[in-house]
Amino acid sequence: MIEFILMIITILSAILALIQKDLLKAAILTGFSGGALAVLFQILLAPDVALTQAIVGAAIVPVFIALAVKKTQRGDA
Amino acid sequence: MKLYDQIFDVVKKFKKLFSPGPVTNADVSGSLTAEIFIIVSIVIASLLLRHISVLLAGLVTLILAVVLITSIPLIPKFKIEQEDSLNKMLFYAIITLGLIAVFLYWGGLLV
Amino acid sequence: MMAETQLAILFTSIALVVIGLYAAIFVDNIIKKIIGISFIEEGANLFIVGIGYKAGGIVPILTPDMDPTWFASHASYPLPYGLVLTSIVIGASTLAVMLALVMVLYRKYGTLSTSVMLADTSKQEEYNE
Amino acid sequence: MNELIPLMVIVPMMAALLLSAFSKYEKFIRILALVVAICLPIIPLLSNYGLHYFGGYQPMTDNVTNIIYHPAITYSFNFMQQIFIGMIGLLTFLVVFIYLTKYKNVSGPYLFLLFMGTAAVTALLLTDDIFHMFVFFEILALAQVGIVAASSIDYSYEMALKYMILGSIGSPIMLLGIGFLLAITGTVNVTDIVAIIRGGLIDATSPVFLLSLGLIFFGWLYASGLPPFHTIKSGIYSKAEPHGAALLQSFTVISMISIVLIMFRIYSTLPIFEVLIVLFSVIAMILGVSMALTQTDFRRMIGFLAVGELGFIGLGIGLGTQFAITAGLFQALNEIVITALLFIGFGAIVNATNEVDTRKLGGLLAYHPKVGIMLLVGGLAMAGVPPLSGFQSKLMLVQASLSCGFPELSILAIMVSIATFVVFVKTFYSMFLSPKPHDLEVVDKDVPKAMVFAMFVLLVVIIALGLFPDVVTSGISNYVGGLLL
Repeated sequence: MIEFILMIITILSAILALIQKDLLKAAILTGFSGGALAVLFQILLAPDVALTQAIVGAAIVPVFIALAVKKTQRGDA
Repeated sequence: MKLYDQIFDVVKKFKKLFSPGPVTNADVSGSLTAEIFIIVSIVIASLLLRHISVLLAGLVTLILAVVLITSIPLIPKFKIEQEDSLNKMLFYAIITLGLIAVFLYWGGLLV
Repeated sequence: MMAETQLAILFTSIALVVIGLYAAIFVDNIIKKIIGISFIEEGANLFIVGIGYKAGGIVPILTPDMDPTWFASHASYPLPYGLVLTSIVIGASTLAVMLALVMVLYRKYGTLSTSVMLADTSKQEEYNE
Repeated sequence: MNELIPLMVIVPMMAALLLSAFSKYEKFIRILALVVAICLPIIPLLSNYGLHYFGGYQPMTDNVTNIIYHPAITYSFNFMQQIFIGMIGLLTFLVVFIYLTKYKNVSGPYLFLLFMGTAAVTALLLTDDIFHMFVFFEILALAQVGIVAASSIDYSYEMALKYMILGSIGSPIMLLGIGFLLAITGTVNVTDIVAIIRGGLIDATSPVFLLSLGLIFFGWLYASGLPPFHTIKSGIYSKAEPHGAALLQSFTVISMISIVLIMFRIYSTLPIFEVLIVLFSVIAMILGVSMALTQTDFRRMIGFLAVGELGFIGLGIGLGTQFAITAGLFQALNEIVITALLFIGFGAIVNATNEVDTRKLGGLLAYHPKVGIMLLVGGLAMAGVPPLSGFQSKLMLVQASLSCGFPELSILAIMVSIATFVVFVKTFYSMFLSPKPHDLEVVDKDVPKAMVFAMFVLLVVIIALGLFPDVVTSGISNYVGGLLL
């Protein structure tokens, strides 16, 4: 059951990230999506992939995007 | 007379194509060559359909020839569609992806 | 139950790919476009992990107390997992390079709009004047 | 000496890493880059043909079904790989040589990108593993973006970002296709996949198999710059430094043929595969050459011409007979050399005049006669004038399409050759022969000797291949015969 919830979280946060006006929120929602995917990988019997995805998808990618947003502009225009 | 005037206008339209900067003879004649080349090569390429059906090939070739010749100049249109704008390139890339997927899924075994 | 999970994985990954492709065409903001494109990568990764998944199986790590034949019939398929590891890292590095280029270009144009920043070169010359 | 096979990838890659790490020590990186660049064309010539299994995992035979499995990443090295790796090594040497002599301050990271790209295409040619192919395809894309972004030409960053965004759509799609293939065959080794398909263990008409073809094909379109990616491909050529562009186009050609050969081995049972390749090749030829005719920036023009010539390679492979594939591969080899010559030669003109618009140039033959003559020969070779190498391969292609029963394709190929000739003569006239405009200032300095040397070497290769095509074609023909079994 938990895997279905995780899938829904992944897709929903992906969609929400794309309709945000605030790019910082979009970055955080990307992290949500990546983190949910990491847990999903763990449930799908791939612990090594889950570890990598947890670091890359839930930490590094949002931080990169947030840094890019900080150096550019926050609003979606 | 309409077609004649249209052919005559082509050179003027090519001049506009190179508008910022001087327009040389070589550029306009190059564009004219490209115009003729595009029409002839598309018509010849459509002849390849004869491997599927001869009747289809004949029809398509005739229709294409008429449509292409009556809609000259083609080069400005082609050039606008193939400019460097990312949005256009992405659009065509994804359209192509969709066409390939659809063509293979539903028509993959027909050919 | 088992087939359901795999089908759901397939749908999720395809949904992620489609969301990404949608963002690539219709979203104008370049950072959002890049976020969307990273979803395509994630969708592909999820799909490949889904291939290796065996419902009701175990994690493919052979401990000394396991019987190898029992292990072979119960463990999920580890080859796709190895591929996904590489692919995740490649995706992150691609994203980093794209964001770095965006930061450089923002300094020049002062906007994140794709239709200004990445338009046709001849139109950009007019913009600069 | 089979041990040399992995070294062809490892040497440029190690060199790249060392150059990047020690980029502070100017003298060291100059010497290292030159030594490695000299080694690159020599290693494939010394190596023996054969297979290399990484980690030493030999193929295993299944006792029940008698099918051989390859657990290791396998590199296979044959005449085709030898000639192409030798050629890319020679080109890398020339490009690095030009770069080292042109600039006083050499940059380690830029050399890193050049060597990384070379390592990636070498691995693409050698590999027998479809995921390995994907990884190096991505590395190659990153290296290409770096080479474009590192140039000091206006709008190079924009072009690099566009290429990168399109690439990050193309490569996950290709990964999905590889995933589909993995899902139905359970392996990523190409030889195993081919054995499974030929053995009838999977249904070759299932939609999953067909879709995997479509998705990998899309990735291949991106890698090779066929439509719809021809605009971006010609764009990155025009925004890179001339020597960088010479290397970039060779990367494109080699990634095109190496991926298409892998696809050919897997999907040649499907007739639609060949239809798709011929379709996109014909579109590439028409669009590439007609766009080249209307350009005024000569770098962009050569870029579009290079894309149009790619159509010939695709045509040869799409026809699918032994003779046609041989012709396509020979055309690929010729195109690497000829387009590199053109890019380097036109780069020398940019160097001397700081002008890329053909309308503002003229009368350059009086200033740079050597470059002019060599460019003329290169352009004639590209258009397919005997006795140069382009003529031999195009003649083979025309014969191949005639003997396959497609006279339309022969006519198209000849027409594209003629249009290429028109493009070249038009540009050559307005740059070298027409009267010199008053406001054009030709910097009265010699073209760098390294550029003239590189052009001369490439010219010798063109003439040699044109006079003795059998040296290459007989070996390639044998290799292709092995593929078609």
